Amino acid sequence: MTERAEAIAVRDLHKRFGPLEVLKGVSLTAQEGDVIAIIGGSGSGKSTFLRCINMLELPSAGSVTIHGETIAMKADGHGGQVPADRRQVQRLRSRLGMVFQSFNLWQHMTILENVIEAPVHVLGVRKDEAVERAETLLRRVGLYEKRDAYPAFLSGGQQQRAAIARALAIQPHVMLFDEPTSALDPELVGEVLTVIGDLARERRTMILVTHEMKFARNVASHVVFLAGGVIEEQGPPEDIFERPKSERLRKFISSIH
Amino acid sequence: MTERAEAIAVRDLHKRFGPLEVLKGVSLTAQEGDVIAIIGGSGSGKSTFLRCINMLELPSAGSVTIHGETIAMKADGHGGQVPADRRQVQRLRSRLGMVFQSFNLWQHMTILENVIEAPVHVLGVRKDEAVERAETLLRRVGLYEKRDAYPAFLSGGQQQRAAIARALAIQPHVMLFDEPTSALDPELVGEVLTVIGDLARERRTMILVTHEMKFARNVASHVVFLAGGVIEEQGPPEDIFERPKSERLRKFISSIH
Amino acid sequence: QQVRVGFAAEPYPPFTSPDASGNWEGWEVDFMKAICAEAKLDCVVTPVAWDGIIPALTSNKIDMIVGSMSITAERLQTIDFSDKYYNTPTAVIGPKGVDFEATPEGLAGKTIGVQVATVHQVYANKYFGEAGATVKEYQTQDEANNDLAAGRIDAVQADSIALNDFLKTEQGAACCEMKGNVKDDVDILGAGVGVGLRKGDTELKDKVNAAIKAIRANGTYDEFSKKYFDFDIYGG
Amino acid sequence: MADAGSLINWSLLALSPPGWGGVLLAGLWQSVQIAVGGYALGLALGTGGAMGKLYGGPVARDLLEVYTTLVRAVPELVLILILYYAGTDLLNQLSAALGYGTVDVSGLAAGIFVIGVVQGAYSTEVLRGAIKAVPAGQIEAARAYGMSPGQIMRRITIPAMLPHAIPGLSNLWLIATKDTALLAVVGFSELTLVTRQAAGSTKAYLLFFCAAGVLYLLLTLVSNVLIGLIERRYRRGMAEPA
Amino acid sequence: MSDQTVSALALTELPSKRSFFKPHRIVLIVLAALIVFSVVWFMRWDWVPKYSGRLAYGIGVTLLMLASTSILGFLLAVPIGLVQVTGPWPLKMLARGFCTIIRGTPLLLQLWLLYYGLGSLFPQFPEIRNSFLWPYLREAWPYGVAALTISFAAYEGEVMRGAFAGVPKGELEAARAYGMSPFTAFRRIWLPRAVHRALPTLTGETVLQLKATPLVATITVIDVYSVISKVRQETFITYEPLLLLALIYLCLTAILVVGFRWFENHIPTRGA
Ligand SMILES: Nc1ncnc2c1ncn2[C@@H]1O[C@H](COP(=O)(O)OP(=O)(O)OP(=O)(O)O)[C@@H](O)[C@H]1O
Ligand SMILES: Nc1ncnc2c1ncn2[C@@H]1O[C@H](COP(=O)(O)OP(=O)(O)OP(=O)(O)O)[C@@H](O)[C@H]1O
Ligand SMILES: [Mg+2]
Ligand SMILES: [Mg+2]
Repeated sequence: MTERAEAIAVRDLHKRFGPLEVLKGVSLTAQEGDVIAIIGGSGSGKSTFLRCINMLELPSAGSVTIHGETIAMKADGHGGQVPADRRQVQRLRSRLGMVFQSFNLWQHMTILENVIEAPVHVLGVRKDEAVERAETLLRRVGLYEKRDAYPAFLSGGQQQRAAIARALAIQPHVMLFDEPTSALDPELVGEVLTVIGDLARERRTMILVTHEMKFARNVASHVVFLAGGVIEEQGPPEDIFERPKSERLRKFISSIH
Repeated sequence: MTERAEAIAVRDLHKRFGPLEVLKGVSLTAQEGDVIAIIGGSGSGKSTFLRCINMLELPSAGSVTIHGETIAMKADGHGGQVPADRRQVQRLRSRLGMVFQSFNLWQHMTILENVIEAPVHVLGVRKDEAVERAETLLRRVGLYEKRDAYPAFLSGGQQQRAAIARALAIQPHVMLFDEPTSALDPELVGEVLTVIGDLARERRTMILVTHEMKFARNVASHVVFLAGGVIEEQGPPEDIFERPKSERLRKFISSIH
Repeated sequence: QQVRVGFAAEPYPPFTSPDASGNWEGWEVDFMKAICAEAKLDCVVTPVAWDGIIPALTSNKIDMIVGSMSITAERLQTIDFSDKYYNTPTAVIGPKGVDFEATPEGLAGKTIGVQVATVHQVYANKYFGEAGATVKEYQTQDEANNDLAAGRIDAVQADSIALNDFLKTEQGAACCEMKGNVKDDVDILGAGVGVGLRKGDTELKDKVNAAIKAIRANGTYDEFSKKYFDFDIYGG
Repeated sequence: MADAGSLINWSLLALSPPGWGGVLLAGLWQSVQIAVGGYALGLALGTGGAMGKLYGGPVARDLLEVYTTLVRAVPELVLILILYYAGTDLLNQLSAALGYGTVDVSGLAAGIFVIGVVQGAYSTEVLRGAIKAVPAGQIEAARAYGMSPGQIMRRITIPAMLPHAIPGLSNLWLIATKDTALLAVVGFSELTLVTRQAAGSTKAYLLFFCAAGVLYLLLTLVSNVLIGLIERRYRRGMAEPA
Repeated sequence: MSDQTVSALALTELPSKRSFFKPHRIVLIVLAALIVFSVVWFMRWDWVPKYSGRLAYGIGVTLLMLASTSILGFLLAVPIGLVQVTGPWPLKMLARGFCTIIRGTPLLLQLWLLYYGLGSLFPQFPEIRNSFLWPYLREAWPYGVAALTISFAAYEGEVMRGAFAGVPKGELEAARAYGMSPFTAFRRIWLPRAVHRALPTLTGETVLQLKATPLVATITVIDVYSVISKVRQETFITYEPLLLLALIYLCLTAILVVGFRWFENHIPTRGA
């Protein structure tokens, strides 16, 4: 693991919503090719952690380093911190491919337009080039035929696969997934997990929050259990799922089986 | 069975929607106290049959007799028939208590108002008398406390029980149920079936269309299997469910287990 | 120098009214053209709602009012006037076949129509309203006349020339007749009609006064007046 | 006078004098110009207003709240009078104070200004509602992919809110065309006023008011057709057909 | 017009009073107080007492116009909405045409058409002139009431059409299934249900109607707008009367909105 470059490093991340401290110092490093699954009870701050990585939530303290570049923060005068340079945040965000629980496809664009939007308008890729790459990606997730449809006319599973293609289109260093299947009807979950599983097998760097334990176990190289605002336990999936050390993790695992 | 009076007799009922002939001659007699369950595949015409009994759909041919009184029909000039006397239809309808799949409670009235509406405004019962009877009925279906609530604030199961009370309030000769539980969440089905089961045990005359085979088997005195627009098979529940004769019924029963 | 001349947007024949091609015509239009030519002013016609014409002048939307506006003490508190350029008596008309006089007693209990924001409105309210008549106020003179013809009101008070003009029309001749002039009250009815000007705009005022004097002297005034009237509208 | 033939003198509507048809059409043209101008100004104000109300500072928000509350609570006719006299007067004094001298506010400009300010408040509310109807996730996704705030507005928020805004904005356009009639009360030569002048001069009140009614109705119907086309285009991505 | 559009055109909710006081508001309030003070101090208000009686009368007329035309208009809107949903096609077309025409032309024009156009036609018929109606037809207010009623009916008729169409078919079917005659079903179920559905838009429509009332001043009805116009003409004061007028309408709107809110909160909610 040490040979590979560091894709993401989060150091001592704190996040407070008013009086509620959701994250109380979380550190995590992902080497290139790592697939990290974050598990934990509802409200344990998994989404918040993921959203802090690309500054959709501003961390109250701590730092985020993406591919060696640390996001510069400055004090905001109320005891928190804000990014010092908005452009840097925008640039680094475009290195991270985020896939949301509720897809969040842009409803006014066709699937193809959704996929080429960020490459063309954020990264400045030429349009024909972007279209070509987008079509390859859509073929990969099995949506080539639907490229000119609007999201509202697709099933949830199709929408989520389109969202994955959209995230891949910016050629991100790291893919972030926030419960990508929990808004789907049970019969549609499989098709999305298949796509994500394929990405994992290609050893694409990914951080994924998920409730699908079986899936996490199969694809993750590393599992992180979040509880009480800190990393209660982490390690390879076999250890976490078969030899949980902490009482809390043991309880959590038994509760979901 | 022959000692008891005839509650409903349907003779050779045909119903055609444009080119589609849904019912191709269905005859059925219910003595007083009979509980008849109608089963059959989706689209087999169960609802249509039930709706023809109280003329919510006009049968293309055939006659309906309620408590010895046959609904007079006349030719409509297009090869079909229409009721000869609207008042007769209205009078006979008020002898039939229909309970719909989607409850159809009147949303602008409280539960109590829903229940007394037809007695007061159709049968001309005095209001205080109607209220008294309504309260007894609501107590029976376990909704006395909710009598002043509006339907929108009740759960599906509560709404359906209120609809049953509303149907009972006109002291109908026959109760008609069209899939009374299929619009309910699974956990709410039980409470409604309990109420209907009680009515069956009191030997109230009922015709019910249902997909709950176990329930049909327990409460029905007679089961009718509708297929291809005709009664494919009928008989006591034990025969129908355990010794189905026709191939079609056998298939149907195996498909739902 | 451009001068925006405010006309009442409501037709007031025979003084100012738009014709079917959208141009303004009438005695007062000719008068305005004459003084503008005389004073070498570049005049632009700007129609304004009559009941807002004084605010339009004070708020700089127009520079002068040529709208048969009588010079009264009330108005002089707010705006300035040129010398008078015509003066005619005020009259009352009514339907044929109903006899009454243009006096407070004659109009008691009747409904009398006037145009809003005119001296006639003030006069009618003071003399006839007090004596028991109902005064109904119209946005335009035409509409008052029309309601008289339609029998909705019993009399109309206005400038005698405007009323005579109406009585000459087909509609007016059919329904109505002159009931006579009202008793004069200079305080209310004013001493003739002048060009309304912003207070302090003395330069324009001097030019207009000089122009009025000049066209009176050189015969222009009489010349265009002849087209409309067979008497001297300048008055005493 | 009572027989029908003489009641309707169609020649009064002829396009050239002595018919008044040309004048009516000129009035209609004025009305359309004011409506278009006022509507456009209203849209501009509304866009700014909606942005201010949603993303602005507390002071901007409060001031906009006052603006929209006042305009929505006071009759258009009264607003038009106030704006027509006070508004243009203030504008004049402002430009005088800034040393530009008095600007000559032409009638057309005044009309557009008056209708625009009223429409601005309405559009503010319509656009604000439409922007709020855009799911927050869509905007979040744009942020997550590194778009700048300006890009998000241009590429995501505005196109995504259009389907929600178009029905309201269409209604505002129809209202703008009808509100121009109120300018008749301040003496502006738009369709309603010239109709009144024509009616007064010819005494053919019924004929002219009906003729103007037909013109307004045509304007509405033509607008409806165009609106239908626009709606169809922008509702493409919406699940349920319009 | 959707409910949303109506509330963009008419005030339907007062700004919330919760957490009214915030630091920046203090500055704004001070500023507002300064403006109000200078308006009161430097502008002319001496005419107010003299006209207060007439103003009160004018407000009365305005409110009377509002109330009568809203109620009449609503009564008319019910059949207009109904026939568009269920009527035979000639009536359906008639109602639809009526709504299109009224909603497609300015109210001011309709008002003038009725008063000057139709009104000047009537006296040409001696039968009308001699009838008992003539004393009313002479007046201006019946035309104002008629025009405002028609306009309200057309706009609310659209609302009622949606409301009638939106009553779930099942509930009407249930009414039939229990033996109600078509008329009873209409009276007991369909109409009350539709009215309940239409109620939420009523605040907005009524405020819009209030905003339409001053137009009647242009046909010589003396409402509050007309009184203020008179003040302006008699005193030559340009702005002050208009400001007072705006304030009066602001208050009337606020009272309407609060009134409707109170009413909504005090009749039981019926859910969907
Ligand atoms: N914007 C916010 N403001 C205030 N509190 C918030 C906000 N977002 C999240 N929280 C709180 O932070 C805590 C953690 O939320 P988070 O969404 O990260 O949990 P999670 O682990 O993703 O849970 P789940 O599995 O349900 O998605 C919760 O208690 C939540 O209520
Ligand atoms: N109003 C109608 N017009 C045309 N066809 C109709 C109409 N109502 C029902 N049908 C058709 O008649 C057939 C029988 O319908 P029906 O609703 O009676 O079936 P069902 O046995 O109740 O089915 P399910 O179990 O799905 O409720 C179906 O093919 C249906 O499409
Ligand atoms: Mg989460
Ligand atoms: Mg069915």
